Amino acid sequence: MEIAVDKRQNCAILKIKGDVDLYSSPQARSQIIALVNNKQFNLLVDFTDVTYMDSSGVATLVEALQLTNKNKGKLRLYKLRQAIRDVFELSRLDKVFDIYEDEQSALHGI
Amino acid sequence: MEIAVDKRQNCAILKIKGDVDLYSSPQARSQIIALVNNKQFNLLVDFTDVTYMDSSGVATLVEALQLTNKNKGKLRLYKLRQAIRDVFELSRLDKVFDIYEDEQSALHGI
Amino acid sequence: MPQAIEIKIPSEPKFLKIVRATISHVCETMGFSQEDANNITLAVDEACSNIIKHSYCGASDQLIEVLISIHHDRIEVLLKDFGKKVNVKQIKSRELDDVRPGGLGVHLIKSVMDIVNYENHSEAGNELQLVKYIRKKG
Amino acid sequence: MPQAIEIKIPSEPKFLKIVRATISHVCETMGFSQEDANNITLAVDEACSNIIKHSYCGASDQLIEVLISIHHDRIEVLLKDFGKKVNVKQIKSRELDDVRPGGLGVHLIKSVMDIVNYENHSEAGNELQLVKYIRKKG
Ligand SMILES: Nc1ncnc2c1ncn2[C@@H]1O[C@H](COP(=O)(O)OP(=O)(O)O)[C@@H](O)[C@H]1O
Ligand SMILES: Nc1ncnc2c1ncn2[C@@H]1O[C@H](COP(=O)(O)OP(=O)(O)O)[C@@H](O)[C@H]1O
Repeated sequence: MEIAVDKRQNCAILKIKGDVDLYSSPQARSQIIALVNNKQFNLLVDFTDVTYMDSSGVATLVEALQLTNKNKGKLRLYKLRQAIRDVFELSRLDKVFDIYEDEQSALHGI
Repeated sequence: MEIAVDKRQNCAILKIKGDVDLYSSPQARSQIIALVNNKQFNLLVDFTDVTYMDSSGVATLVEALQLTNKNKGKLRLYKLRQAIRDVFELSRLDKVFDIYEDEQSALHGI
Repeated sequence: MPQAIEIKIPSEPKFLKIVRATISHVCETMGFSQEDANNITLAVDEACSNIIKHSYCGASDQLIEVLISIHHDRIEVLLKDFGKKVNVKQIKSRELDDVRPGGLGVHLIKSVMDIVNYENHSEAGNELQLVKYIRKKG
Repeated sequence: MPQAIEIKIPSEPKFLKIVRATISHVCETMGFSQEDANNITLAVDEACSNIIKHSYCGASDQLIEVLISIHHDRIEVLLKDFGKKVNVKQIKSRELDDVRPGGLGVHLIKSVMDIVNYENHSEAGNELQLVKYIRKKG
Protein backbone atom coordinates (compact mmCIF):
# COMPACT_ATOMS: atom_id res chain seq x y z
CA MET A 1 0.00 0.00 0.00
CA GLU A 2 1.08 3.55 -0.73
CA ILE A 3 -0.54 6.85 0.16
CA ALA A 4 0.05 10.01 -1.83
CA VAL A 5 -1.11 13.19 -0.11
CA ASP A 6 -2.18 16.18 -2.14
CA LYS A 7 -3.21 19.51 -0.60
CA ARG A 8 -6.26 21.08 -2.24
CA GLN A 9 -8.09 24.20 -1.01
CA ASN A 10 -8.59 23.64 2.73
CA CYS A 11 -8.27 19.85 2.63
CA ALA A 12 -5.81 17.04 2.14
CA ILE A 13 -6.59 14.38 -0.45
CA LEU A 14 -5.20 10.96 0.43
CA LYS A 15 -4.86 8.76 -2.62
CA ILE A 16 -4.45 5.23 -1.31
CA LYS A 17 -3.09 2.53 -3.62
CA GLY A 18 -3.10 -1.20 -2.98
CA ASP A 19 -4.41 -3.41 -0.19
CA VAL A 20 -5.30 -1.94 3.21
CA ASP A 21 -4.94 -4.87 5.59
CA LEU A 22 -3.37 -5.86 8.91
CA TYR A 23 0.05 -5.32 7.33
CA SER A 24 -0.49 -1.89 5.82
CA SER A 25 -3.14 -0.20 7.95
CA PRO A 26 -0.68 0.85 10.71
CA GLN A 27 1.11 2.90 8.06
CA ALA A 28 -2.17 4.43 6.90
CA ARG A 29 -3.01 5.21 10.52
CA SER A 30 0.27 7.02 11.20
CA GLN A 31 0.01 9.07 8.00
CA ILE A 32 -3.50 10.16 8.96
CA ILE A 33 -2.50 11.01 12.52
CA ALA A 34 0.45 13.03 11.23
CA LEU A 35 -1.92 15.09 9.05
CA VAL A 36 -4.29 15.75 11.94
CA ASN A 37 -1.35 16.71 14.16
CA ASN A 38 -0.44 19.21 11.44
CA LYS A 39 -3.91 20.74 11.84
CA GLN A 40 -5.22 19.20 8.65
CA PHE A 41 -8.80 18.47 9.76
CA ASN A 42 -10.53 18.06 6.39
CA LEU A 43 -9.53 14.73 4.87
CA LEU A 44 -10.69 13.31 1.55
CA VAL A 45 -9.80 9.71 0.80
CA ASP A 46 -9.64 8.61 -2.84
CA PHE A 47 -10.36 4.87 -3.02
CA THR A 48 -9.90 4.52 -6.81
CA ASP A 49 -6.84 2.29 -6.44
CA VAL A 50 -7.73 0.58 -3.15
CA THR A 51 -7.82 -3.07 -4.19
CA TYR A 52 -8.80 -4.54 -0.82
CA MET A 53 -9.73 -3.40 2.67
CA ASP A 54 -10.30 -5.42 5.84
CA SER A 55 -11.58 -4.51 9.31
CA SER A 56 -8.22 -3.03 10.33
CA GLY A 57 -8.65 -0.56 7.47
CA VAL A 58 -12.17 0.17 8.67
CA ALA A 59 -10.84 0.67 12.22
CA THR A 60 -8.28 3.15 10.92
CA LEU A 61 -11.01 5.12 9.17
CA VAL A 62 -13.25 5.09 12.27
CA GLU A 63 -10.35 6.59 14.20
CA ALA A 64 -9.79 9.18 11.46
CA LEU A 65 -13.51 10.06 11.60
CA GLN A 66 -13.38 10.56 15.35
CA LEU A 67 -10.24 12.71 15.07
CA THR A 68 -11.63 14.94 12.32
CA ASN A 69 -15.04 15.23 14.04
CA LYS A 70 -13.41 16.24 17.30
CA ASN A 71 -11.64 19.04 15.45
CA LYS A 72 -14.77 20.14 13.58
CA GLY A 73 -13.31 18.84 10.34
CA LYS A 74 -14.66 16.43 7.76
CA LEU A 75 -13.69 12.99 6.53
CA ARG A 76 -15.06 12.09 3.12
CA LEU A 77 -14.50 8.92 1.10
CA TYR A 78 -15.01 8.54 -2.65
CA LYS A 79 -14.65 6.17 -5.61
CA LEU A 80 -15.16 3.00 -3.55
CA ARG A 81 -15.43 -0.17 -5.61
CA GLN A 82 -18.25 -2.59 -4.77
CA ALA A 83 -16.14 -4.99 -2.66
CA ILE A 84 -15.15 -2.08 -0.41
CA ARG A 85 -18.68 -0.71 -0.16
CA ASP A 86 -19.66 -4.23 0.94
CA VAL A 87 -17.18 -4.13 3.84
CA PHE A 88 -18.75 -0.89 5.09
CA GLU A 89 -22.23 -2.33 4.69
CA LEU A 90 -21.39 -5.57 6.47
CA SER A 91 -19.92 -3.44 9.29
CA ARG A 92 -23.11 -1.28 9.33
CA LEU A 93 -20.89 1.77 8.85
CA ASP A 94 -22.11 2.80 5.40
CA LYS A 95 -24.34 5.43 7.05
CA VAL A 96 -21.68 6.52 9.55
CA PHE A 97 -19.22 7.59 6.85
CA ASP A 98 -19.75 10.26 4.21
CA ILE A 99 -19.30 8.35 0.97
CA TYR A 100 -19.27 10.15 -2.39
CA GLU A 101 -19.20 9.11 -6.01
CA ASP A 102 -16.18 11.12 -7.11
CA GLU A 103 -13.71 13.83 -6.15
CA GLN A 104 -15.86 16.67 -7.43
CA SER A 105 -18.88 15.77 -5.31
CA ALA A 106 -16.66 15.03 -2.30
CA LEU A 107 -15.06 18.48 -2.56
CA HIS A 108 -18.43 20.21 -2.83
CA GLY A 109 -19.24 22.47 0.13
CA ILE A 110 -16.24 21.53 2.22
CA MET B 1 -8.29 -16.66 -19.99
CA GLU B 2 -10.74 -15.49 -22.63
CA ILE B 3 -10.25 -14.85 -26.33
CA ALA B 4 -12.48 -12.47 -28.29
CA VAL B 5 -12.15 -12.78 -32.06
CA ASP B 6 -12.81 -9.81 -34.27
CA LYS B 7 -12.73 -9.97 -38.08
CA ARG B 8 -10.98 -6.98 -39.69
CA GLN B 9 -10.17 -6.63 -43.40
CA ASN B 10 -8.56 -9.94 -44.39
CA CYS B 11 -7.50 -10.93 -40.89
CA ALA B 12 -8.77 -12.10 -37.55
CA ILE B 13 -7.77 -10.17 -34.44
CA LEU B 14 -7.54 -12.34 -31.33
CA LYS B 15 -7.83 -10.30 -28.17
CA ILE B 16 -6.57 -12.51 -25.37
CA LYS B 17 -7.39 -11.63 -21.77
CA GLY B 18 -5.85 -13.16 -18.65
CA ASP B 19 -3.14 -15.74 -18.02
CA VAL B 20 -2.00 -18.07 -20.80
CA ASP B 21 -0.63 -21.07 -18.95
CA LEU B 22 -0.80 -24.87 -18.85
CA TYR B 23 -4.46 -24.57 -17.86
CA SER B 24 -5.63 -22.15 -20.53
CA SER B 25 -3.34 -22.66 -23.51
CA PRO B 26 -5.20 -25.77 -24.78
CA GLN B 27 -8.24 -23.54 -25.21
CA ALA B 28 -6.17 -20.90 -27.03
CA ARG B 29 -4.77 -23.65 -29.25
CA SER B 30 -8.17 -24.99 -30.25
CA GLN B 31 -9.53 -21.51 -31.00
CA ILE B 32 -6.53 -20.82 -33.25
CA ILE B 33 -6.80 -24.15 -35.03
CA ALA B 34 -10.53 -23.56 -35.60
CA LEU B 35 -9.74 -20.22 -37.26
CA VAL B 36 -7.10 -21.77 -39.53
CA ASN B 37 -9.49 -24.59 -40.41
CA ASN B 38 -11.94 -21.84 -41.43
CA LYS B 39 -9.29 -20.56 -43.86
CA GLN B 40 -8.40 -17.60 -41.66
CA PHE B 41 -4.64 -17.47 -42.36
CA ASN B 42 -3.83 -13.93 -41.23
CA LEU B 43 -3.90 -13.78 -37.43
CA LEU B 44 -3.20 -10.74 -35.27
CA VAL B 45 -2.88 -11.31 -31.54
CA ASP B 46 -3.56 -8.39 -29.21
CA PHE B 47 -1.60 -8.91 -25.96
CA THR B 48 -2.86 -5.78 -24.17
CA ASP B 49 -4.69 -7.80 -21.51
CA VAL B 50 -2.41 -10.84 -21.39
CA THR B 51 -1.26 -10.81 -17.78
CA TYR B 52 1.03 -13.85 -17.92
CA MET B 53 2.37 -16.34 -20.46
CA ASP B 54 4.42 -19.48 -19.93
CA SER B 55 6.13 -21.89 -22.35
CA SER B 56 2.86 -23.65 -23.15
CA GLY B 57 1.59 -20.31 -24.46
CA VAL B 58 4.78 -19.91 -26.46
CA ALA B 59 4.33 -23.45 -27.83
CA THR B 60 0.80 -22.58 -28.92
CA LEU B 61 2.06 -19.52 -30.77
CA VAL B 62 4.88 -21.49 -32.44
CA GLU B 63 2.26 -23.89 -33.72
CA ALA B 64 0.10 -21.00 -34.92
CA LEU B 65 3.12 -19.55 -36.71
CA GLN B 66 3.81 -22.82 -38.48
CA LEU B 67 0.15 -23.17 -39.49
CA THR B 68 -0.15 -19.64 -40.86
CA ASN B 69 3.24 -19.85 -42.64
CA LYS B 70 2.26 -23.13 -44.31
CA ASN B 71 -0.82 -21.40 -45.65
CA LYS B 72 1.09 -18.30 -46.79
CA GLY B 73 -0.61 -16.27 -44.09
CA LYS B 74 0.82 -14.07 -41.35
CA LEU B 75 0.90 -14.19 -37.56
CA ARG B 76 1.55 -10.86 -35.88
CA LEU B 77 1.69 -10.06 -32.18
CA TYR B 78 1.31 -6.62 -30.62
CA LYS B 79 1.09 -4.71 -27.32
CA LEU B 80 3.24 -7.15 -25.37
CA ARG B 81 4.10 -6.02 -21.86
CA GLN B 82 7.73 -6.36 -20.73
CA ALA B 83 7.29 -9.63 -18.79
CA ILE B 84 5.92 -11.27 -21.94
CA ARG B 85 8.64 -9.86 -24.19
CA ASP B 86 11.07 -11.37 -21.69
CA VAL B 87 9.58 -14.85 -22.16
CA PHE B 88 10.12 -14.57 -25.93
CA GLU B 89 13.66 -13.30 -25.41
CA LEU B 90 14.56 -16.02 -22.92
CA SER B 91 13.21 -18.54 -25.47
CA ARG B 92 15.25 -16.87 -28.26
CA LEU B 93 12.05 -16.48 -30.23
CA ASP B 94 11.86 -12.69 -30.23
CA LYS B 95 13.33 -12.70 -33.76
CA VAL B 96 11.18 -15.62 -34.96
CA PHE B 97 7.89 -13.84 -34.30
CA ASP B 98 6.71 -10.60 -35.88
CA ILE B 99 6.17 -8.36 -32.88
CA TYR B 100 4.60 -4.89 -33.27
CA GLU B 101 3.98 -1.93 -31.01
CA ASP B 102 0.27 -1.55 -31.64
CA GLU B 103 -2.69 -2.61 -33.74
CA GLN B 104 -2.14 0.03 -36.38
CA SER B 105 1.44 -0.99 -37.14
CA ALA B 106 0.51 -4.68 -36.98
CA LEU B 107 -2.26 -4.16 -39.56
CA HIS B 108 0.05 -2.24 -41.90
CA GLY B 109 0.70 -4.03 -45.21
CA ILE B 110 -1.08 -7.21 -44.34
CA MET C 1 -12.60 -37.23 -2.28
CA PRO C 2 -12.66 -33.43 -2.25
CA GLN C 3 -9.72 -31.55 -3.74
CA ALA C 4 -7.51 -30.11 -1.03
CA ILE C 5 -5.11 -27.19 -0.94
CA GLU C 6 -2.89 -26.45 2.00
CA ILE C 7 -0.92 -23.32 2.86
CA LYS C 8 1.38 -22.76 5.78
CA ILE C 9 2.62 -19.27 6.50
CA PRO C 10 4.38 -17.58 9.38
CA SER C 11 2.10 -15.40 11.52
CA GLU C 12 3.38 -12.31 9.72
CA PRO C 13 0.82 -9.81 8.36
CA LYS C 14 2.65 -9.33 5.08
CA PHE C 15 1.94 -12.95 4.10
CA LEU C 16 -1.84 -12.67 4.52
CA LYS C 17 -1.99 -11.52 0.91
CA ILE C 18 -0.92 -15.04 -0.12
CA VAL C 19 -3.88 -16.52 1.73
CA ARG C 20 -6.22 -13.99 0.13
CA ALA C 21 -4.91 -14.63 -3.39
CA THR C 22 -5.34 -18.37 -2.87
CA ILE C 23 -8.87 -18.22 -1.44
CA SER C 24 -10.00 -15.78 -4.06
CA HIS C 25 -8.62 -17.91 -6.92
CA VAL C 26 -10.12 -21.11 -5.50
CA CYS C 27 -13.53 -19.44 -5.11
CA GLU C 28 -13.34 -18.21 -8.69
CA THR C 29 -12.56 -21.69 -10.06
CA MET C 30 -15.42 -23.12 -7.96
CA GLY C 31 -18.02 -20.83 -9.50
CA PHE C 32 -18.78 -18.58 -6.55
CA SER C 33 -20.14 -15.16 -7.52
CA GLN C 34 -17.62 -12.32 -7.40
CA GLU C 35 -19.40 -10.95 -4.32
CA ASP C 36 -19.26 -14.25 -2.46
CA ALA C 37 -15.63 -14.78 -3.47
CA ASN C 38 -14.72 -11.34 -2.09
CA ASN C 39 -16.63 -11.97 1.12
CA ILE C 40 -15.12 -15.41 1.72
CA THR C 41 -11.66 -13.96 1.12
CA LEU C 42 -12.42 -11.23 3.66
CA ALA C 43 -13.67 -13.74 6.25
CA VAL C 44 -10.60 -15.97 5.97
CA ASP C 45 -8.32 -12.93 6.10
CA GLU C 46 -10.06 -11.63 9.23
CA ALA C 47 -9.73 -15.04 10.87
CA CYS C 48 -5.99 -15.12 10.11
CA SER C 49 -5.61 -11.57 11.46
CA ASN C 50 -7.29 -12.68 14.68
CA ILE C 51 -4.90 -15.62 14.99
CA ILE C 52 -1.95 -13.24 14.68
CA LYS C 53 -3.42 -10.65 17.07
CA HIS C 54 -5.05 -12.85 19.68
CA SER C 55 -3.72 -16.42 19.56
CA TYR C 56 -0.14 -15.33 18.92
CA CYS C 57 -0.33 -11.87 20.59
CA GLY C 58 1.35 -10.30 17.58
CA ALA C 59 4.32 -12.67 17.32
CA SER C 60 5.28 -12.98 13.67
CA ASP C 61 7.30 -16.21 13.70
CA GLN C 62 4.55 -18.66 14.59
CA LEU C 63 2.73 -21.06 12.27
CA ILE C 64 -0.67 -20.60 10.62
CA GLU C 65 -2.09 -23.54 8.66
CA VAL C 66 -4.84 -23.03 6.12
CA LEU C 67 -6.53 -26.14 4.79
CA ILE C 68 -8.96 -25.62 1.94
CA SER C 69 -11.33 -28.38 0.81
CA ILE C 70 -13.24 -27.98 -2.41
CA HIS C 71 -16.58 -29.77 -2.40
CA HIS C 72 -19.09 -29.66 -5.25
CA ASP C 73 -21.48 -27.52 -3.20
CA ARG C 74 -19.21 -25.69 -0.76
CA ILE C 75 -15.76 -24.51 0.26
CA GLU C 76 -14.44 -25.52 3.66
CA VAL C 77 -11.52 -23.70 5.20
CA LEU C 78 -9.86 -25.00 8.34
CA LEU C 79 -7.50 -22.61 10.12
CA LYS C 80 -5.10 -23.99 12.68
CA ASP C 81 -2.85 -22.22 15.10
CA PHE C 82 -0.65 -23.49 17.90
CA GLY C 83 -0.94 -20.49 20.19
CA LYS C 84 -2.83 -19.54 23.32
CA LYS C 85 -6.05 -21.48 23.71
CA VAL C 86 -9.08 -19.28 23.17
CA ASN C 87 -11.99 -19.14 25.53
CA VAL C 88 -14.54 -19.67 22.80
CA LYS C 89 -17.18 -17.67 24.71
CA GLN C 90 -14.98 -14.56 24.54
CA ILE C 91 -14.88 -14.57 20.76
CA LYS C 92 -17.34 -11.81 20.08
CA SER C 93 -17.25 -8.50 18.20
CA ARG C 94 -18.27 -5.24 19.82
CA GLU C 95 -21.88 -4.06 19.61
CA LEU C 96 -22.26 -2.56 16.14
CA ASP C 97 -23.94 0.61 17.47
CA ASP C 98 -20.96 1.30 19.70
CA VAL C 99 -18.89 2.79 16.86
CA ARG C 100 -15.19 2.69 17.76
CA PRO C 101 -12.02 1.52 16.05
CA GLY C 102 -11.73 -2.29 15.96
CA GLY C 103 -13.93 -5.10 17.15
CA LEU C 104 -15.50 -6.02 13.79
CA GLY C 105 -13.59 -9.08 12.56
CA VAL C 106 -15.72 -11.79 14.17
CA HIS C 107 -18.89 -10.01 13.07
CA LEU C 108 -17.66 -9.96 9.47
CA ILE C 109 -16.69 -13.64 9.60
CA LYS C 110 -20.09 -14.64 10.97
CA SER C 111 -22.04 -12.42 8.55
CA VAL C 112 -20.29 -13.94 5.57
CA MET C 113 -19.82 -17.64 6.24
CA ASP C 114 -22.57 -20.27 6.58
CA ILE C 115 -20.75 -22.23 9.30
CA VAL C 116 -18.25 -20.77 11.80
CA ASN C 117 -16.96 -23.29 14.26
CA TYR C 118 -14.23 -22.62 16.85
CA GLU C 119 -12.71 -25.70 18.48
CA ASN C 120 -9.74 -26.25 20.73
CA HIS C 121 -9.94 -29.71 22.12
CA SER C 122 -6.76 -30.63 20.28
CA GLU C 123 -3.46 -30.75 22.11
CA ALA C 124 -2.18 -27.29 21.28
CA GLY C 125 -3.77 -24.21 19.85
CA ASN C 126 -7.06 -23.63 18.11
CA GLU C 127 -8.99 -24.71 15.06
CA LEU C 128 -11.53 -22.64 13.22
CA GLN C 129 -13.74 -24.23 10.60
CA LEU C 130 -15.36 -21.93 8.04
CA VAL C 131 -17.85 -23.21 5.47
CA LYS C 132 -19.64 -21.45 2.65
CA TYR C 133 -22.13 -23.04 0.26
CA ILE C 134 -22.32 -22.11 -3.39
CA ARG C 135 -25.53 -20.22 -4.06
CA LYS C 136 -27.33 -21.44 -7.12
CA LYS C 137 -28.00 -18.60 -9.51
CA GLY C 138 -31.57 -17.54 -10.30
CA MET D 1 16.00 -19.50 10.85
CA PRO D 2 14.67 -18.53 7.43
CA GLN D 3 10.97 -17.80 7.06
CA ALA D 4 9.17 -20.67 5.37
CA ILE D 5 5.99 -20.87 3.37
CA GLU D 6 4.51 -24.13 2.21
CA ILE D 7 1.83 -24.82 -0.38
CA LYS D 8 0.32 -28.14 -1.33
CA ILE D 9 -1.88 -28.33 -4.41
CA PRO D 10 -3.32 -31.14 -6.50
CA SER D 11 -1.52 -31.65 -9.83
CA GLU D 12 -4.26 -29.72 -11.61
CA PRO D 13 -3.24 -26.93 -14.02
CA LYS D 14 -5.91 -24.54 -12.78
CA PHE D 15 -4.20 -24.33 -9.37
CA LEU D 16 -0.82 -23.24 -10.76
CA LYS D 17 -2.05 -19.66 -10.51
CA ILE D 18 -1.98 -20.05 -6.73
CA VAL D 19 1.68 -20.99 -6.84
CA ARG D 20 2.43 -18.05 -9.13
CA ALA D 21 0.57 -15.55 -6.94
CA THR D 22 2.47 -16.81 -3.90
CA ILE D 23 5.92 -16.77 -5.47
CA SER D 24 5.37 -13.38 -7.00
CA HIS D 25 4.18 -11.87 -3.71
CA VAL D 26 7.06 -13.42 -1.74
CA CYS D 27 9.60 -12.09 -4.27
CA GLU D 28 8.04 -8.65 -4.03
CA THR D 29 8.26 -8.60 -0.22
CA MET D 30 11.89 -9.79 -0.43
CA GLY D 31 12.97 -6.88 -2.61
CA PHE D 32 13.59 -8.66 -5.90
CA SER D 33 13.30 -6.42 -8.95
CA GLN D 34 10.04 -6.72 -10.89
CA GLU D 35 11.94 -8.47 -13.69
CA ASP D 36 13.51 -11.03 -11.37
CA ALA D 37 10.20 -11.60 -9.58
CA ASN D 38 8.48 -12.27 -12.92
CA ASN D 39 11.26 -14.61 -14.01
CA ILE D 40 11.33 -16.59 -10.76
CA THR D 41 7.55 -16.94 -10.94
CA LEU D 42 7.89 -18.22 -14.50
CA ALA D 43 10.58 -20.74 -13.52
CA VAL D 44 8.60 -22.18 -10.62
CA ASP D 45 5.47 -22.35 -12.79
CA GLU D 46 7.37 -24.19 -15.54
CA ALA D 47 8.75 -26.64 -13.00
CA CYS D 48 5.24 -27.35 -11.68
CA SER D 49 3.95 -27.80 -15.24
CA ASN D 50 6.69 -30.35 -15.84
CA ILE D 51 5.71 -32.25 -12.71
CA ILE D 52 2.12 -32.44 -13.96
CA LYS D 53 3.10 -33.38 -17.52
CA HIS D 54 6.05 -35.68 -16.92
CA SER D 55 6.15 -36.96 -13.32
CA TYR D 56 2.38 -37.44 -13.14
CA CYS D 57 1.71 -37.97 -16.89
CA GLY D 58 -1.14 -35.50 -16.77
CA ALA D 59 -3.00 -36.96 -13.78
CA SER D 60 -4.69 -34.10 -11.93
CA ASP D 61 -5.31 -35.70 -8.53
CA GLN D 62 -1.72 -36.12 -7.37
CA LEU D 63 0.18 -33.99 -4.87
CA ILE D 64 2.63 -31.16 -5.55
CA GLU D 65 4.45 -29.64 -2.60
CA VAL D 66 6.06 -26.24 -2.86
CA LEU D 67 8.38 -25.21 -0.03
CA ILE D 68 9.60 -21.64 -0.10
CA SER D 69 12.43 -20.47 2.15
CA ILE D 70 13.16 -16.80 2.48
CA HIS D 71 16.81 -16.04 3.20
CA HIS D 72 18.26 -12.55 3.48
CA ASP D 73 20.15 -12.97 0.21
CA ARG D 74 18.08 -15.51 -1.74
CA ILE D 75 14.85 -17.37 -2.26
CA GLU D 76 14.92 -21.15 -2.24
CA VAL D 77 12.04 -23.14 -3.67
CA LEU D 78 11.84 -26.89 -3.20
CA LEU D 79 9.33 -28.72 -5.37
CA LYS D 80 8.36 -32.25 -4.42
CA ASP D 81 6.32 -34.77 -6.30
CA PHE D 82 5.53 -38.41 -5.60
CA GLY D 83 5.31 -39.59 -9.20
CA LYS D 84 7.46 -41.47 -11.69
CA LYS D 85 11.14 -41.12 -10.92
CA VAL D 86 12.92 -38.98 -13.50
CA ASN D 87 16.09 -39.98 -15.22
CA VAL D 88 17.85 -36.74 -14.42
CA LYS D 89 19.95 -36.96 -17.59
CA GLN D 90 16.81 -36.82 -19.73
CA ILE D 91 15.74 -33.48 -18.33
CA LYS D 92 16.77 -31.27 -21.19
CA SER D 93 14.97 -28.80 -23.46
CA ARG D 94 15.10 -29.03 -27.25
CA GLU D 95 17.86 -27.23 -29.15
CA LEU D 96 16.72 -23.62 -29.33
CA ASP D 97 17.41 -23.39 -33.10
CA ASP D 98 15.08 -26.30 -33.74
CA VAL D 99 11.95 -24.14 -33.51
CA ARG D 100 8.93 -26.31 -32.78
CA PRO D 101 6.08 -26.22 -30.28
CA GLY D 102 7.19 -27.20 -26.76
CA GLY D 103 10.48 -28.19 -25.26
CA LEU D 104 11.35 -24.85 -23.63
CA GLY D 105 10.46 -25.22 -19.96
CA VAL D 106 13.76 -26.57 -18.66
CA HIS D 107 15.66 -23.98 -20.70
CA LEU D 108 13.61 -21.19 -19.11
CA ILE D 109 14.12 -22.60 -15.61
CA LYS D 110 17.88 -22.84 -16.11
CA SER D 111 18.17 -19.40 -17.72
CA VAL D 112 16.41 -17.76 -14.83
CA MET D 113 17.52 -19.49 -11.64
CA ASP D 114 21.02 -19.45 -10.12
CA ILE D 115 20.82 -23.05 -8.87
CA VAL D 116 18.70 -25.83 -10.44
CA ASN D 117 19.12 -29.15 -8.73
CA TYR D 118 17.10 -32.28 -9.55
CA GLU D 119 17.28 -35.08 -6.98
CA ASN D 120 15.40 -38.32 -6.52
CA HIS D 121 17.20 -40.37 -3.97
CA SER D 122 14.23 -40.14 -1.66
CA GLU D 123 11.78 -42.99 -1.36
CA ALA D 124 9.17 -41.86 -3.82
CA GLY D 125 9.11 -39.19 -6.48
CA ASN D 126 11.37 -36.29 -7.23
CA GLU D 127 12.72 -33.14 -5.66
CA LEU D 128 13.75 -30.03 -7.51
CA GLN D 129 15.62 -27.29 -5.73
CA LEU D 130 15.56 -23.82 -7.27
CA VAL D 131 17.59 -20.94 -5.85
CA LYS D 132 17.81 -17.31 -6.88
CA TYR D 133 20.00 -14.68 -5.23
CA ILE D 134 18.87 -11.09 -4.81
CA ARG D 135 20.89 -8.85 -7.08
CA LYS D 136 22.17 -5.76 -5.36
CA LYS D 137 21.08 -2.66 -7.22
CA GLY D 138 23.66 -0.37 -8.82
N1 LIG E 1 -8.20 -16.36 17.21
C1 LIG E 1 -8.58 -15.78 18.38
N2 LIG E 1 -7.99 -16.14 19.54
C2 LIG E 1 -8.35 -15.55 20.70
N3 LIG E 1 -9.31 -14.63 20.81
C3 LIG E 1 -9.94 -14.24 19.71
C4 LIG E 1 -9.61 -14.80 18.44
N4 LIG E 1 -10.41 -14.20 17.53
C5 LIG E 1 -11.18 -13.33 18.22
N5 LIG E 1 -10.90 -13.35 19.53
C6 LIG E 1 -11.56 -12.54 20.60
O1 LIG E 1 -12.76 -11.96 20.05
C7 LIG E 1 -12.70 -10.52 20.14
C8 LIG E 1 -13.40 -9.88 18.94
O2 LIG E 1 -12.64 -10.10 17.76
P1 LIG E 1 -12.86 -9.14 16.51
O3 LIG E 1 -14.31 -9.01 16.27
O4 LIG E 1 -12.06 -9.69 15.38
O5 LIG E 1 -12.29 -7.72 16.94
P2 LIG E 1 -10.81 -7.28 17.35
O6 LIG E 1 -9.87 -8.35 16.85
O7 LIG E 1 -10.64 -5.99 16.63
O8 LIG E 1 -10.82 -7.14 18.85
C9 LIG E 1 -11.22 -10.19 20.26
O9 LIG E 1 -11.00 -8.96 20.92
C10 LIG E 1 -10.70 -11.39 21.04
O10 LIG E 1 -10.89 -11.21 22.43
N1 LIG F 1 9.51 -33.20 -13.67
C1 LIG F 1 9.95 -33.96 -14.73
N2 LIG F 1 9.82 -35.30 -14.68
C2 LIG F 1 10.24 -36.06 -15.70
N3 LIG F 1 10.79 -35.57 -16.83
C3 LIG F 1 10.92 -34.26 -16.94
C4 LIG F 1 10.52 -33.38 -15.90
N4 LIG F 1 10.78 -32.14 -16.32
C5 LIG F 1 11.30 -32.24 -17.55
N5 LIG F 1 11.42 -33.51 -17.93
C6 LIG F 1 11.99 -34.01 -19.22
O1 LIG F 1 12.68 -32.94 -19.84
C7 LIG F 1 12.15 -32.69 -21.14
C8 LIG F 1 12.22 -31.21 -21.47
O2 LIG F 1 11.32 -30.48 -20.65
P1 LIG F 1 10.85 -29.04 -21.11
O3 LIG F 1 12.04 -28.25 -21.54
O4 LIG F 1 10.05 -28.47 -20.02
O5 LIG F 1 9.95 -29.28 -22.40
P2 LIG F 1 8.55 -30.05 -22.55
O6 LIG F 1 7.99 -30.24 -21.18
O7 LIG F 1 7.75 -29.15 -23.42
O8 LIG F 1 8.90 -31.35 -23.23
C9 LIG F 1 10.75 -33.24 -21.10
O9 LIG F 1 10.27 -33.59 -22.37
C10 LIG F 1 10.90 -34.44 -20.19
O10 LIG F 1 11.38 -35.56 -20.90
